[in-house]
Amino acid sequence: MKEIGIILGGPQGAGLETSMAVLGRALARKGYGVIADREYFSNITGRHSYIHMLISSTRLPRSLRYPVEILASIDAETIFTHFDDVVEKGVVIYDENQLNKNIDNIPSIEDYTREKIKTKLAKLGVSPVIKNVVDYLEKERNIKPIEIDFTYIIKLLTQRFKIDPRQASRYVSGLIVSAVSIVIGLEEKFVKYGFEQQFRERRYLIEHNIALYELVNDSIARFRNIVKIDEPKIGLNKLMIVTGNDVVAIAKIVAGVRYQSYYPITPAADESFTIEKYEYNEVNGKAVGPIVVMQTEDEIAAICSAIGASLSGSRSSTATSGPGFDLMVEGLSFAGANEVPVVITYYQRGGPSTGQPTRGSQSDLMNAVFAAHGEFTRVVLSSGDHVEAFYDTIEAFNIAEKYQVPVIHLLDKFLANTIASIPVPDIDKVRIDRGKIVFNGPSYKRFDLSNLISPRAYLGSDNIVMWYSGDEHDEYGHIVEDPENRLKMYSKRIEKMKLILEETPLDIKMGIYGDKNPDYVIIGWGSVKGVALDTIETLSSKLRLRYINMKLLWPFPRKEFLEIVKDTPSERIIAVEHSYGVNIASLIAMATGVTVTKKIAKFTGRPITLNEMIEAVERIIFKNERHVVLSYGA
Amino acid sequence: MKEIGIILGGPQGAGLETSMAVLGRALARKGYGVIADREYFSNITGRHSYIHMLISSTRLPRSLRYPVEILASIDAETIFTHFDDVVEKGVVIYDENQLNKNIDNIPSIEDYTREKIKTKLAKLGVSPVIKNVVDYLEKERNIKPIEIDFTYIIKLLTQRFKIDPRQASRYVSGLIVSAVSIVIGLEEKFVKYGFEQQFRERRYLIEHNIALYELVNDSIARFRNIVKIDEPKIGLNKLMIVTGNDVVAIAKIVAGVRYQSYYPITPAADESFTIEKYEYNEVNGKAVGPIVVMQTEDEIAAICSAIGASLSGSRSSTATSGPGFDLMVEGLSFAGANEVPVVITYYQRGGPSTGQPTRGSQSDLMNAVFAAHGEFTRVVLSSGDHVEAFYDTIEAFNIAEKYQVPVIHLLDKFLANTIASIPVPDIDKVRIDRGKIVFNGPSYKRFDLSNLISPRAYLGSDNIVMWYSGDEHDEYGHIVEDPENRLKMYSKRIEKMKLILEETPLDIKMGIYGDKNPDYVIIGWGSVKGVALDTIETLSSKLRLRYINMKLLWPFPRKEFLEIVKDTPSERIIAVEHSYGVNIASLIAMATGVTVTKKIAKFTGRPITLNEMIEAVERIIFKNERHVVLSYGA
Amino acid sequence: MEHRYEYKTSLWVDWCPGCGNFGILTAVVKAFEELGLDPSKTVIVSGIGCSGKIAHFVNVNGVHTLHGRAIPFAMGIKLANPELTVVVHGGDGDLLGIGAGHFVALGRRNLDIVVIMHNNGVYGLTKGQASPTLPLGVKTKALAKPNIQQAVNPILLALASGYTFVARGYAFEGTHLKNLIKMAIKHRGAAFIDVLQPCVTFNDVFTAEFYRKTIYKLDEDPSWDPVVRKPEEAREKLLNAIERSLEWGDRIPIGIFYVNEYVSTFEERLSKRLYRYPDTNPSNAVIEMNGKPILSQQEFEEIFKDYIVNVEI
Amino acid sequence: MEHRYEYKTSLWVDWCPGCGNFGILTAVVKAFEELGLDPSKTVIVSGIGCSGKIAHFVNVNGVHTLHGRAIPFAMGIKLANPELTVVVHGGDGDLLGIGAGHFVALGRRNLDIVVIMHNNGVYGLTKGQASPTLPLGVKTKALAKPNIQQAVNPILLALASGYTFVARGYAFEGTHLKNLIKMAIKHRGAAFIDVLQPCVTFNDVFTAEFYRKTIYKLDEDPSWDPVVRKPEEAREKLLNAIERSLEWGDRIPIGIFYVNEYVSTFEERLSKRLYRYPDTNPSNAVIEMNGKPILSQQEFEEIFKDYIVNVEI
Ligand SMILES: Cc1ncc(C[n+]2csc(CCOP(=O)(O)OP(=O)(O)O)c2C)c(N)n1
Ligand SMILES: Cc1ncc(C[n+]2csc(CCOP(=O)(O)OP(=O)(O)O)c2C)c(N)n1
Ligand code: SF4
Ligand code: SF4
Ligand SMILES: [Mg+2]
Ligand SMILES: [Mg+2]
Repeated sequence: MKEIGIILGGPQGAGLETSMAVLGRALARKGYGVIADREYFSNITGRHSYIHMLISSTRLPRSLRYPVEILASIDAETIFTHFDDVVEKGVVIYDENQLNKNIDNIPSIEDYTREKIKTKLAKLGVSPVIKNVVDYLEKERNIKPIEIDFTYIIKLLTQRFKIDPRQASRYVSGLIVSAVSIVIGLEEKFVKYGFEQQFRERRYLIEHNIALYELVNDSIARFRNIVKIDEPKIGLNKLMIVTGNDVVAIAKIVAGVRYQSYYPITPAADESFTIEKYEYNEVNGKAVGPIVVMQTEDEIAAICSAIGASLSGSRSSTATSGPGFDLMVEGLSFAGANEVPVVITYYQRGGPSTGQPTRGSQSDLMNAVFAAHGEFTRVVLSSGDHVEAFYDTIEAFNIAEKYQVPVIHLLDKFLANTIASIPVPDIDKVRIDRGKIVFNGPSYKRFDLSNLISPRAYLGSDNIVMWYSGDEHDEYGHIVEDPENRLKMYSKRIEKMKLILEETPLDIKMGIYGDKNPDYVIIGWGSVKGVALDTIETLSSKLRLRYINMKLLWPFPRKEFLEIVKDTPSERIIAVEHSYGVNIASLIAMATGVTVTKKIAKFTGRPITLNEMIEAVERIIFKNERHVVLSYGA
Repeated sequence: MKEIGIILGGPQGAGLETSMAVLGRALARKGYGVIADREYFSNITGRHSYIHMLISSTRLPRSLRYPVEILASIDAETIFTHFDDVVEKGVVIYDENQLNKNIDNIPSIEDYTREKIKTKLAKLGVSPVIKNVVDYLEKERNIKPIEIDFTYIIKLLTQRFKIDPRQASRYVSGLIVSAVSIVIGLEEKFVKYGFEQQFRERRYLIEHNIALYELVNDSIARFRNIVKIDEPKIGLNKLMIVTGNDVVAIAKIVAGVRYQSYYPITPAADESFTIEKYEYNEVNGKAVGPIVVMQTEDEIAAICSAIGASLSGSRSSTATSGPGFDLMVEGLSFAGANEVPVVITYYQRGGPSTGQPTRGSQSDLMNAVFAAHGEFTRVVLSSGDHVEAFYDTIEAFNIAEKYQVPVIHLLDKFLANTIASIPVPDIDKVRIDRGKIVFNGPSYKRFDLSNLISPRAYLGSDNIVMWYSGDEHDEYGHIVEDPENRLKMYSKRIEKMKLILEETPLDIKMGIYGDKNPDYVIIGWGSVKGVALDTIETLSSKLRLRYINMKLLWPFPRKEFLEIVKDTPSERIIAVEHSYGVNIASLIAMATGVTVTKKIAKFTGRPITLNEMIEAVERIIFKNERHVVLSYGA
Repeated sequence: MEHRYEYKTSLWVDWCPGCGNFGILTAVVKAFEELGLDPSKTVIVSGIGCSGKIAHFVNVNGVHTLHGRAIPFAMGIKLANPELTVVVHGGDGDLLGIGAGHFVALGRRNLDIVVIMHNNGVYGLTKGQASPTLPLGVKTKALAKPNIQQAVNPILLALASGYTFVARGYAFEGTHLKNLIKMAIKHRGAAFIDVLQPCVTFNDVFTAEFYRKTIYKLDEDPSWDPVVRKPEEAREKLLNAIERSLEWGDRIPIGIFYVNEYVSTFEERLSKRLYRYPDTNPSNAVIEMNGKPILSQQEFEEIFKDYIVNVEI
Repeated sequence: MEHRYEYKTSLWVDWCPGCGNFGILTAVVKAFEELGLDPSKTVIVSGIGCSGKIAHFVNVNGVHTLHGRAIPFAMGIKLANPELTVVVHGGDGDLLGIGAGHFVALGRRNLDIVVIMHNNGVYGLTKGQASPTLPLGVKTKALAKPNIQQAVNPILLALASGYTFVARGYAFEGTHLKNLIKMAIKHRGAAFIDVLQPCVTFNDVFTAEFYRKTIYKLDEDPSWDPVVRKPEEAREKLLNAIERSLEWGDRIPIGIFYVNEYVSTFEERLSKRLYRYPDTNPSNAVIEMNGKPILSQQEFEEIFKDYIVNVEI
């Protein structure tokens, strides 16, 4: 097959993340494109988690879709949860020891979900026991059951290597990787490569897992190539395999971040850990770093210390998600008032409040753009995929320093936790712009009014003394309440927005894809990009569609936006977002006067998949629906 | 005269607030209408502060205007700052001991302001010494100088009553009240009444101040009635004299607030002190209270404890301004996620950051409407004046409890610190609606999905146990991540907005004033109301104008708004706001698609006065300007 | 005969097998049971973290709040209805990291609530970062590098902040912990229990094995009397408690460090100035009659007479 | 010859006449002068309050931040440029009310900055509400009712939090205070000075007259030695300091309570794990060359090789 969709499922803590990483690297090694979303509960051990993956032999995939060809399950819950997601002629891989498991005896399933599944099975006339479900799949759906005796295989392994039986569970992830590889026909050497990369620091695990692969192979050799993936023809000889968190961390290092603060929060914290991993590096005798990565006592301290570090002259940033951003709002307004370049990487997750801490959303657009009292310039930039996230991260710092403003880089959990194969970034394309910096003498005015951008000096610059104040201030930074000074200083800070809009190149403002004379224009931002592009491509035979990937969300690039949609009546514009309100439409209305009335929304915390997106677009275009709410996915 | 404008100025700490209160009560006692704005620095002692007042014999005034008839100054800085604000034939009252004061010898003037004034005086050919300025006013502007020997008069007083000379300064406020009263012809008995009310608890001060009045009278008797105010003909036999803070506090007590939390912040804290003053009252054997007024350790604790109190069944609220609200945002999103009725009284002041802590603004509209991650229903309600603030405060609690949502009552510093004479509120018009409350048995579901509004029980209700969680939850309040439950619960919370829009009466949504077939429609909200109404009235002879006072800012009453402006082309709509962006226009664009392109903005921290507003409207209508930025006032 | 309640909900407890939180849950349930607390008059207020989920597992009212903010939520709940028994559960990150300001403030108020801290040395739910109680230089398995911040001493901080009942328990000393919880609930004033809680998934340093070797019970020493029995003793007992609080490492004391019932509770202070409080309180005070305020026009004018001017005509 | 700086700005100081802040300002200026601090290498980071304005009155870099947040701002400034002398000024409300969490966290880090607290018992700039250091039951003239919260003991809290230099000064003991400030600046690690500061406008209880009668200097007692002279002494000296910190009322000690230079500073801990830090640090590390990143394509791929897969063709 050209492309294969897979779900790997099991309890949280069983090592699915490892499976994802191993499989991703193994596939990339052979030259496949891979994308994989990770779904998990806000829980450390035991709740149902799964990887939803797409492998392509012809391209670097950018969206996921249902149904999948392979459902590989570690536990019974996975089968109950996903049995309906497998395509006809697909396969289901499972542990034969689970066959008698009744859904009522699985405590980790939420009551709500259990009832839902039971109702569904009852309607199909299937009793909620694994063997019946598997039977049903085989008979009614033509899905091949691949039964493995997990217990037996792992026992063989632990015996062979004298592994402490309490460690047995850590091999499940390798077992599932092996099974999938066999089924899709990925050769052993690639799987081995995956294990080697993953367990670089614990070599014995490589050996064990390779042995495990062989045991699995012995057990299910007859299913080799049963859902075979075609030979790869992508033609890249190097791939990067990264999560969104990783790619942003790497980009920050390239950008020259030297102070990163954080308070642990899903799905942002991993970014900081990756930076910390590279806090100091040397290559060709060149020092990259040191980077101070600081775990603060809360998000207030995270933003305030990042601002402080910026004042000292460091490229400085922090990373958080909704609840943490809420706590940073007062600090943000300080940065605005004091023209401090600082980058806040904001990974949206399901809100409000603690919400769905490990699920995705794009429901914080308005918060990013409007939270904080008083008016001032901030920049809100979003990225549509891993590649964009790389370059945008660097651009965020450039904009922050060039215009001396806080920049919010608005990402989300989907990107953060999705692993993707991307081309290696082109460092030659990267520019570093630190803005106007001065080192001149004693009569320095930090907030010189003669220009919208006052030359910046750092705290500690020789022979310079300066003041900052959250209070309204004069050119020196001293508190002044005079109304005329207020008028000038307040206006200066806000009017930078015009400058930013004038000087920012179009490709930072938005990406434009698809047909130049479209019947319909789809508008989205952030994580919607991949699925939107696949949708317009898939539908291109019957519809001329264009996708606008909005990147500069604030200040909103009104002029360019109007230019692009000028020939498209507003009833032919469709906005799509992972939210209830599809709030980009509101922002567009506010900034441009264009009223978008067609909307596609999804707010279950799960990503929009290609199948539903295609259907939604068709419903809007052919069935005249205005508002389609999606909800596919467990 | 029918109306008289007055400025009373002097250093912070000299007692001008007392002067304002005494004069206000004295004038009301005789039946005049009064309004007075208080302008002061973020400083405890020494910086320039002033009261800008309007007295009317024919109505309860609702806006201020320049120039004024009387400038009464305690110090030289007042003269330098306001000499230009006095109308021809007006008077300037000053202390003769200040005559030789040069502006360069007044350290409390900010450098920026000093230079500005010096330039202005230099252009007029006046050297920056008080006596020259007074001379200039008399000769070139026909303004009557009224010279008083403050030192001498107070010496007489302290001698007569054997007052400790260190206490002398506290009599300056009475001196200035006396002088103004004499000049406008307010009889002694009314002034006496003012002193009596003010110093109820320190009777000796009444005696001293009456004696002081007589001493001042002896000194300037020849100026009695020199700017005489006409006899009052308003016809109300009772007036309330209140600041905005007071009127909201009183309304909260009437509404039944029983828990009010706060962290001290200008200009919100005084509201809490007034509530505290009335924390327990008994009348006709009826208990009003007790009210727990809690000074918390920060604003986070303020909002969280207010939510807690609400869960226990108390009508509960907190009051703050921008910096404090920023810190409440995470708590707000918890209230949204858990459908908690709580009222946040949000007094806007100059931002961003600490900004202008004692100055006014309306620049936090977008923050109030959009801050917080995730989507949920909140209500944002604003009030145009003291009377509205009273009824809206009560309505805020009703809406909060009826729909189980957080309500933000968006006010500002202008209202908070302005003292106004208003009719006594009509308690018969007040309704208390606590919403759906249940006390039923054990299988209680706090978040019952069968209706948009789930019946509420309080923590502590007999035989009921319930759960709340900031995580997405099921009907019982237990964490659930199931996507289908998510879809229902998330939608339920947001869809209350429709209900609110359907059920809220028009007069809570907006006030509509002026001509029914207007040439132009002016749109504003909050503190713009008074000056807008006076503007349309003043211009009514030449222009048919209508003013829409937007009250329900969120959810935005789209339908009614569109209905009202349906015959007005958008070029004939003018929005006005104390901000840079005139952000109500953005909200309107977003919610209704109507693009307002004419704007009047003021963001110096000082209120829009009638003279500038009239000029601005005329410039827009007759000179085709689109954007007028106002800046009058020191 | 007394009504018996079921103090556990039927929800699946999704902590890692072996987690110390199970011990705490059992002790809480047992303590509530033995005290015969009425579930509808009892509230668990918890923060965010593995620990915070406990609110869902106990069958009394549960308010699972925001990270770090359980104390202020609890404060509002308790002040509005002083009749309720309010127990706060939070992680060490929750109470002493992001929530440290509230932790200190509660001590100053001596409000009658109980704070139970699940002290596992890590940020559990976010996967094992160092929490404020992890000592300097310790490297647990989830940490890439040894901890760079010193530990805060929870007992010392509680004593310094003014808590009037300060104790330490251990998650797997069930009866001992249950008794501490009962005493803390019965105590009038702000009570704090630092519960040592093994996190089997992320903290491989402060394990059950470690604690088995190091903990000892304060009350095994018959001369240890942490209770202030007359006001003059307060200073000395506080100093004793502080001295003991410094013990850590080889020997870790559990039990009661300090109890002082001579400090007025916040409710008492309030009731001195707020007439009728706590009997009449925000949760039960009448505020309306038939949809109207309780005040008539005339009563309104009477109460707020200071703001009303009768025009002299 | 040494260059002499002017350490006061020309701005009008807008505190109330007689305010203790004037004494603090004078002592700070004098201390900076005597230490010959380079204004461009010195930063005052202040919170919001009357106290916070001091940043504008001293002619060194001034960062007048947010209410309660001076410490985290200072932390970022110092970590990014460890060469700077960083002095935090905050009110008692600022540091121990809204900012208490940061106050505790700084102790855990022992970062080399100085925190000077203007302790006036009130929220000055918001007009005299009770601050966290005002004792229970005290009614200052600005309060309608006696204070309902207990005071937090700043010295005890600092000691409990891990500050390694803890002292108290008095605003109008100029030379004494100046010397404390100098020592605190020279101290390696987190230093805290609680400065008793009369607020003439709102606090009529803790007045200059009150302090004149009650304060005494710790170093008048020759046996008082607050300095940890070998690591083993730390516990005992800490306990001594804690005991002294409980003194308040008739006799209020000023001077040094505790000094311990044996605790590693945060900068030292960082430099152990961050190669080249603090010499190369966030403020001076080279991050670009001619508008390009310092990494070439090849170097980039070398560093991040773990993320790069060479397709086996
Ligand atoms: C404002 C905010 N910041 C960060 C988080 C992410 N978060 C969830 S749990 C947790 C820490 C949990 O540690 P602890 O309080 O010690 O509880 P434990 O899980 O160890 O019981 C954090 C930081 C959050 N929910 N809210
Ligand atoms: C977030 C926030 N909340 C409240 C305020 C209002 N505020 C300004 S100064 C101040 C308190 C000042 O007290 P303190 O810190 O003791 O300083 P002092 O004025 O006494 O020197 C407060 C609460 C603020 N600026 N920001
Ligand atoms: S992560 Fe640790 S604290 Fe959390 S449930 Fe697992 S063992 Fe318990
Ligand atoms: S209010 Fe108090 S602290 Fe503030 S300046 Fe005046 S005297 Fe000083
Ligand atoms: Mg923990
Ligand atoms: Mg103070």
